[in-house]
Amino acid sequence: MTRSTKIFKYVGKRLLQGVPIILAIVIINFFLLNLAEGDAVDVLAGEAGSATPEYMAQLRQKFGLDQPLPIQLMVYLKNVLSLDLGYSFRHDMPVNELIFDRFAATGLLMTSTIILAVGFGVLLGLLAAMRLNTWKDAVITVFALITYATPLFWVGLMMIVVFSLKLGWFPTSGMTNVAAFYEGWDYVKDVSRHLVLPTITLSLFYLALYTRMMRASMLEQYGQDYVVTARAKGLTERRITYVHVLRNALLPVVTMAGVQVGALIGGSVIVESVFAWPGLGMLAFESLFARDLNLLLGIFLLSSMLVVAVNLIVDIIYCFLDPRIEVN
Amino acid sequence: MKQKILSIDNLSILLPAGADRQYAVQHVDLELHAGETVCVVGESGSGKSLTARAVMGLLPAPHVRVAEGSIIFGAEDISKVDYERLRELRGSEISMIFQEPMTALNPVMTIGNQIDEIFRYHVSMSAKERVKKALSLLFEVNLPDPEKIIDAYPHELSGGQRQRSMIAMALALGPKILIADEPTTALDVTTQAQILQLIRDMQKRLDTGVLFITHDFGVVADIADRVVVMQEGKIVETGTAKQVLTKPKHSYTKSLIAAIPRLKPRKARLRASEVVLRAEGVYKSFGSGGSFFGFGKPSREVKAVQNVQLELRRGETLGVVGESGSGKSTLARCVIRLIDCDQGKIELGDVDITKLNRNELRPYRKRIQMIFQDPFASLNPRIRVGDIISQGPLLQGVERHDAVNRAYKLLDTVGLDRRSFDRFPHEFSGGQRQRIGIARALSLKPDILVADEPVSALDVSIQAQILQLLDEIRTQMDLSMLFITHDLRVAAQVCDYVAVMQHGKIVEMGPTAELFVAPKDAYTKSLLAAVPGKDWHFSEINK
Amino acid sequence: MSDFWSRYRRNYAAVFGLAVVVLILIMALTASFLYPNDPFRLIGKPLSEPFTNGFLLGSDSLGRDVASGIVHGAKTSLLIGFVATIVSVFIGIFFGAFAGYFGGRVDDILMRVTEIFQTIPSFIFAILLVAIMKPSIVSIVIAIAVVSWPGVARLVRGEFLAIKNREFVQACHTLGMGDFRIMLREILPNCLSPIIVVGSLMIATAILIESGLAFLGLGDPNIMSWGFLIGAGRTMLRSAWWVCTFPGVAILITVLAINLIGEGLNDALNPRLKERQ
Amino acid sequence: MKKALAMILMAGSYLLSGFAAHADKSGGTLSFLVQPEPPTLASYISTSGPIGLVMPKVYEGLFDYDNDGKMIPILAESYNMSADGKTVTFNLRKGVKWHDGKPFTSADVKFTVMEVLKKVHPRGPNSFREVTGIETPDANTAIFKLKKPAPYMMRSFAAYESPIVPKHLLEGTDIKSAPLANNPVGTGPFKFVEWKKGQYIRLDKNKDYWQKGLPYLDRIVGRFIPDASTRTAAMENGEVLYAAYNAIPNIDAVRLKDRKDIDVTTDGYSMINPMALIEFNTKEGPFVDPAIRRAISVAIDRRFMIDTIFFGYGKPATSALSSNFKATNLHADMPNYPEKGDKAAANAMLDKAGYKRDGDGVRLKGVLDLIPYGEDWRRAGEYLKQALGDIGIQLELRYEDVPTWLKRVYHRYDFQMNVNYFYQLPDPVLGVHRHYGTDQIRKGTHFVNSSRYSNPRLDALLDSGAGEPDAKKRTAAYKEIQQILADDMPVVNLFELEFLVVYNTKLKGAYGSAMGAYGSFREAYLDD
Repeated sequence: MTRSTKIFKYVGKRLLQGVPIILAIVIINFFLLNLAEGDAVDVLAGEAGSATPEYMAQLRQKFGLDQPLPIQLMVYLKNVLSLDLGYSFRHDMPVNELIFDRFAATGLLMTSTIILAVGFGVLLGLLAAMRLNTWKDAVITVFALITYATPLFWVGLMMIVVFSLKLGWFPTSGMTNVAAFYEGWDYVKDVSRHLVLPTITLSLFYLALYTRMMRASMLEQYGQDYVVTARAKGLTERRITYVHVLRNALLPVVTMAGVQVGALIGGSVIVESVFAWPGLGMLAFESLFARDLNLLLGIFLLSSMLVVAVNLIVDIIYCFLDPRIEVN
Repeated sequence: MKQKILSIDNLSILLPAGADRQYAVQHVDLELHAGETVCVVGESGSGKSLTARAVMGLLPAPHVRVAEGSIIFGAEDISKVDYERLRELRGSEISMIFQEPMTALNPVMTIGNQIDEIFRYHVSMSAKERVKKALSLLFEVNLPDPEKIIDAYPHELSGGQRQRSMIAMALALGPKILIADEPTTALDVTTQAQILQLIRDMQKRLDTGVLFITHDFGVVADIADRVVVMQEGKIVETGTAKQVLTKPKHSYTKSLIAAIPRLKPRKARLRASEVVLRAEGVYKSFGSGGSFFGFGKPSREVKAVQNVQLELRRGETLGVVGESGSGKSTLARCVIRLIDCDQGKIELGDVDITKLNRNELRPYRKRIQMIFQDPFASLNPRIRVGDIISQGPLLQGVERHDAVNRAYKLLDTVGLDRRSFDRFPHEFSGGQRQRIGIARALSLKPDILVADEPVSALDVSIQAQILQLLDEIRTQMDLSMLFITHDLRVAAQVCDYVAVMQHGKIVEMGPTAELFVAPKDAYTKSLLAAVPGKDWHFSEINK
Repeated sequence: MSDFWSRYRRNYAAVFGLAVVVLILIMALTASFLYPNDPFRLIGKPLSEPFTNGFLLGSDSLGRDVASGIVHGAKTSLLIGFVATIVSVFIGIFFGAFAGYFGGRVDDILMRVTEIFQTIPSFIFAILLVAIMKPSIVSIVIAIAVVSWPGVARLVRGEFLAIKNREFVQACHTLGMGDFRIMLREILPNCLSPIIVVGSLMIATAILIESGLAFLGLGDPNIMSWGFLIGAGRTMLRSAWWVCTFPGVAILITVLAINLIGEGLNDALNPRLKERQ
Repeated sequence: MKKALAMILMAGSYLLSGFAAHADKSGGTLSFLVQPEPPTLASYISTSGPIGLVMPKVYEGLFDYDNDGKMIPILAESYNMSADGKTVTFNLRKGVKWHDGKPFTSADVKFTVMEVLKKVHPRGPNSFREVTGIETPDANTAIFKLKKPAPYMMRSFAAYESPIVPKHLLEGTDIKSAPLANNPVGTGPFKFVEWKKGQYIRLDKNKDYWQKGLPYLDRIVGRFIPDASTRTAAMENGEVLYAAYNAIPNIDAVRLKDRKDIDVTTDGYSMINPMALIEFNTKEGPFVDPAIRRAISVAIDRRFMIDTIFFGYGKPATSALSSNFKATNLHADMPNYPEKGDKAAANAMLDKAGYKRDGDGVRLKGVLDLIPYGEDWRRAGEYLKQALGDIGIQLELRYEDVPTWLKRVYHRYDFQMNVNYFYQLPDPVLGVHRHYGTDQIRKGTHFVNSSRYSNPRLDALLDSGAGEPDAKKRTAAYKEIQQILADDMPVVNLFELEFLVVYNTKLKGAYGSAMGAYGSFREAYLDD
């Protein structure tokens, strides 16, 4: 079997393995949510001001909330199998539609965050490891520790105060300039400007993790025998660091990045809240308190799928980075 | 004598504060001439490796450094040249190969790239030329199919192939000096012989001076022109190979040579008729590769043990000899039921223990015990020695008081102080730990000991002591022993009967004396032929 | 032990971290002496700035002493961090030990369960749990534990996988030792070091999660904690910075200190890493 | 009646003359805060606050009300009420078109009131309960037939309360799930363009608006920003220009007020009359005895709560009714509502009622539920816990999420004491009666009589108060109502909330309506 067909089969197998996990997540959350008191109708009626029990019963019937739980679950799962995530009670529209937009926003924030966090984390970790026990190492280490330990929302709000209010460099919140409604290239620029602060805020935390990890990983790799060999071969320290050590040191960081994706989707709730970034985290948060079961399940489903997919991608990247790992 | 290329004068290497001694190496003088092989011999901790590294300027700075003395190469003192010059010398004028080629090679770079780097950083050649040169190098070190190997990653090669690649790398620019730091220790005996041959060949062709670090006098006998013996950082004896091997002057050298197991089979004792252990038609294979939710068949299968039969009689030592991967350890673990064999019978007396479940097995456990290879991994670092020894009897229902007494007696038996009882394993040396392991195995008063490479992790002098101890115990307690080893010399010394394994099968079995003198199987013959130092007749001092 | 301490002591930052945590612990334990009043008491002028009206760190919108809240809240926050960590470490050890030791089908099933919990976006799941169980200190601890254990399980599984094939474990088998005894007495003590290191960091993470939950309004309304102060002060961060900032700083310092301790433990318990360089 | 009509017309002409002067004010985008994001845009089904912020710009009512409570003709040009008050004739504006181009007619009004508001609107069934039918002799006349006179009905024609919706898009569909909910088509000054979930709702100028020259603004964008501090920052940064219903926390509003470009007003809430209060479970639990409830009312320092939690915005309650009903002579000050609280008196009341303190000074223990609508209510709960602790009532706070809380209070009645706030709306019949009437003990219905307080005398008074055309008698009835409620205290009113509007001074003309933020903004413009 060639490597590519192997990878193909591997991807298929992994995706297949993901299915029961995702189903389990959906089912667990389905029952958890049903353990919670009140349902979407209560919230809708509560918000509407007042509604009669008869009206609420009608709504429940319409949403299928009057059915026994196992039947509700079966109906939901049946729909999911046909790629239909059902209907959001609260938003009165199909979950698929509702999630699609938000997914793009989340994807954007996640991607930029990962790139920034991993990129700078690797860079800083590398620098710290190369300048071990110098002031640069100390500064980087302290920086990493502090950004890791500072509560996210505080960082976010301070970012807004400094970069939006005092310096006026970036908008405070949102994803687009709602006064302008830019199109084309301007739209891209507009979104990028809005993306900067949330990305920095969210990535600071992960940046710290990657920096510390990269530093430790570099140090560990510097102690390996092959580094001695490389020195014995008369290679320059540059070559040893950038070619030999770096690639090996990246491996655990890549693994970590994969593991973090799940946390990232959840962890973005706070950043989305602070920066009014229209992502899935905030939507999940709202739909939980609105008992919008279908929507929340849809988000869990989608983000779990995302995690499975990203983990898979990371593993495949890993395979290419590390020839020792065989795809199976 | 040819031109002198390296001269180490009065070299001392300082260890960091807090180490067990101040100097790793003290007042070492050493010379190396073109085309000559100098072996530096010593046990672990003798400072031989650091000496070699100092020549490359590869001491683990900043803690370990040259305190005084000089290392003159050509007209320069390597211990004083600047970094850039040192880098130029490394790989081009002085090269090095290491003990463990797997870790010494970068796991994520192809062999070709790792060879290519040397050219790129030392000479200017076009990419095409470099590839051509690399291919020819791989060819020169007798690697099959260089075109394939040049694109291979280290893990795709066998141990021997990796070491050949390392040699190709080291000799790429025809260095004046090759430093070989235990280059064959991690290899099987037949591969070792081949690698030694290769080093000799290349040396002859390139007229390289080889500084060969080893602990094995057999290897010394095979390869050395001159020998330097080190003990605790100091040179205790130098001389030509012949001198040192036949007429050692220093007592340490003498004791080292005396400790070397001879490839001279022991005299067979009278074979008892009682069979204490019988294996019949044992099969064991391992699956690897994932399977969906643990269902379905594993994707690959390794047949570790195939149709093995053997018989162990009361009071005898049956050796199982083979190279790594031959299945000898798997067989040992099947016999003691650490793993379940797929098929076949293992009879302890007249009971087939493969059929017993865990509870039924428990009473039989005490009849067969095991001694392990790695004295560091075989003792739980968190448990006191006394508990390690007494927990077996306790588990088997012996009263605590009796178990403790038994443990104290066993400490006496294996030659350890009774105060050891309350200590933790890390306070002991390798040899002492192996004694603790033996005491643990004996604590249940077994009939049979399975010893899995019990001495291969030990220095040669300790090795001799442990073999001695095992022999004594065997006689004292009338034990039968299944002795697993890769080292034919050890087998020759301790076994009454030997079985040779290859690819999971026993290819030949017979009394030691017969099998070593007149091997029938081709594989056995090749194994015997590869034993280092076999042609050398060591002086029989102290014997 | 003395060996451990001498290695730990070499890392000054870790010693500093330990000192800070000890200080915070002392502060938490002596809270009732330092500030005998219930931290919820409305004792002065609302929104006093730090160092005014007798408030060291200012007062909040109802006139409660922020300093008193921080001192009293330290107890809760540390307790949440500690208990949540203990719980998740226990769950993690349970899953990891069985999966790693028995392997095969057991491993498969336990690891699938672990994967499920790793795949769920953890913070949202924590929010869900707290919301369903109603915000209280118990539900917060449970939620944090439920989302944190998979990491421990994987770690423990890895350790068990590695150690179960060590020769000393095999020796125990040949002595006829039972599985549970081997797991508990022979293997577990040998993987405590990484668990302790990871656990120490989890305490820090748990404190951060608690503050995050509080920020989203999911704190226990009856118990003073740093998260409570943050929840109470978050909407006024722009006008009364001290209400939210000081508890934030308290969290920062604590998490930082615990991290330093974690690194110190790592160096001291897994010495091989540090010695290399 | 003629007089009223004339006045309306006068007001109209006044407005018209004003428009011409402002012709150069057109253009610009107004972005304002909508907090939280609305669930749907069906203002004919839900009176949810955020829907109210957006939809009156798209749907219109028959009338609007100015800050003095006078009616401004919108879709109705005028009305005529028969002498017995049982027939109300509305003359509808001609030439009005729905945003999809279809003409607006009396059929739409009939359909809206009879099929939509009376059936699916939360408050419509109450507002229009006396309406038995609507006759539509021609396209521009709608005649409401009433069973009894309903003076309060005339106060519920604003777009927020009673939006007129297009018959042609709803008829024949299930109104509750009609697609109109998310794609509204109205007659208002702004057209619905787009709703980016999680970001904004965009409304663009209706170029064919029936009032020529209006609206001024090209576009209105409602933005959703979940975090309060960020909302403040966006306001400071000029990214949003208008924030109502405390989208900007009071503490920040007080600070922002000092800025030149930002101002704060409490106008625009007179139709809402929000009242903060504590509901008690009068059937079971520790607060069954009215004496305790009275003591609690006496013990609370209302001024402190207003000053610390709402930064001075609010008025201490002095009876069950909002002081805004003084205008209609319905409000009367009552005992047991001390502004600053009187703990000694409260203690004495409890002593007298026989509630002894135990060793820890605790008379009784209870659980206080808090309305899960923001931090302010937590602070209120924390204050109450401390204050009532001083009179020996030990409270535990319970803060649950919205659905749990609604279930607990309005379905299971599994509560003892609950902090809440109610809109008393422009007339007690609309906003207050639901809290006390025996017929309002409606298990499963939200924001009604969850105390399960039932008093036949009160029921009779409420009934007469609702239908009483005579102002004096009505005043008397409500005085007795307030007296009974001050004695029994099924609900302890705390204070009248004063919601704030924080706005950028650039924005002008957004305050002509009593509906405030729930108004149409058709006259709003930006003065750069």
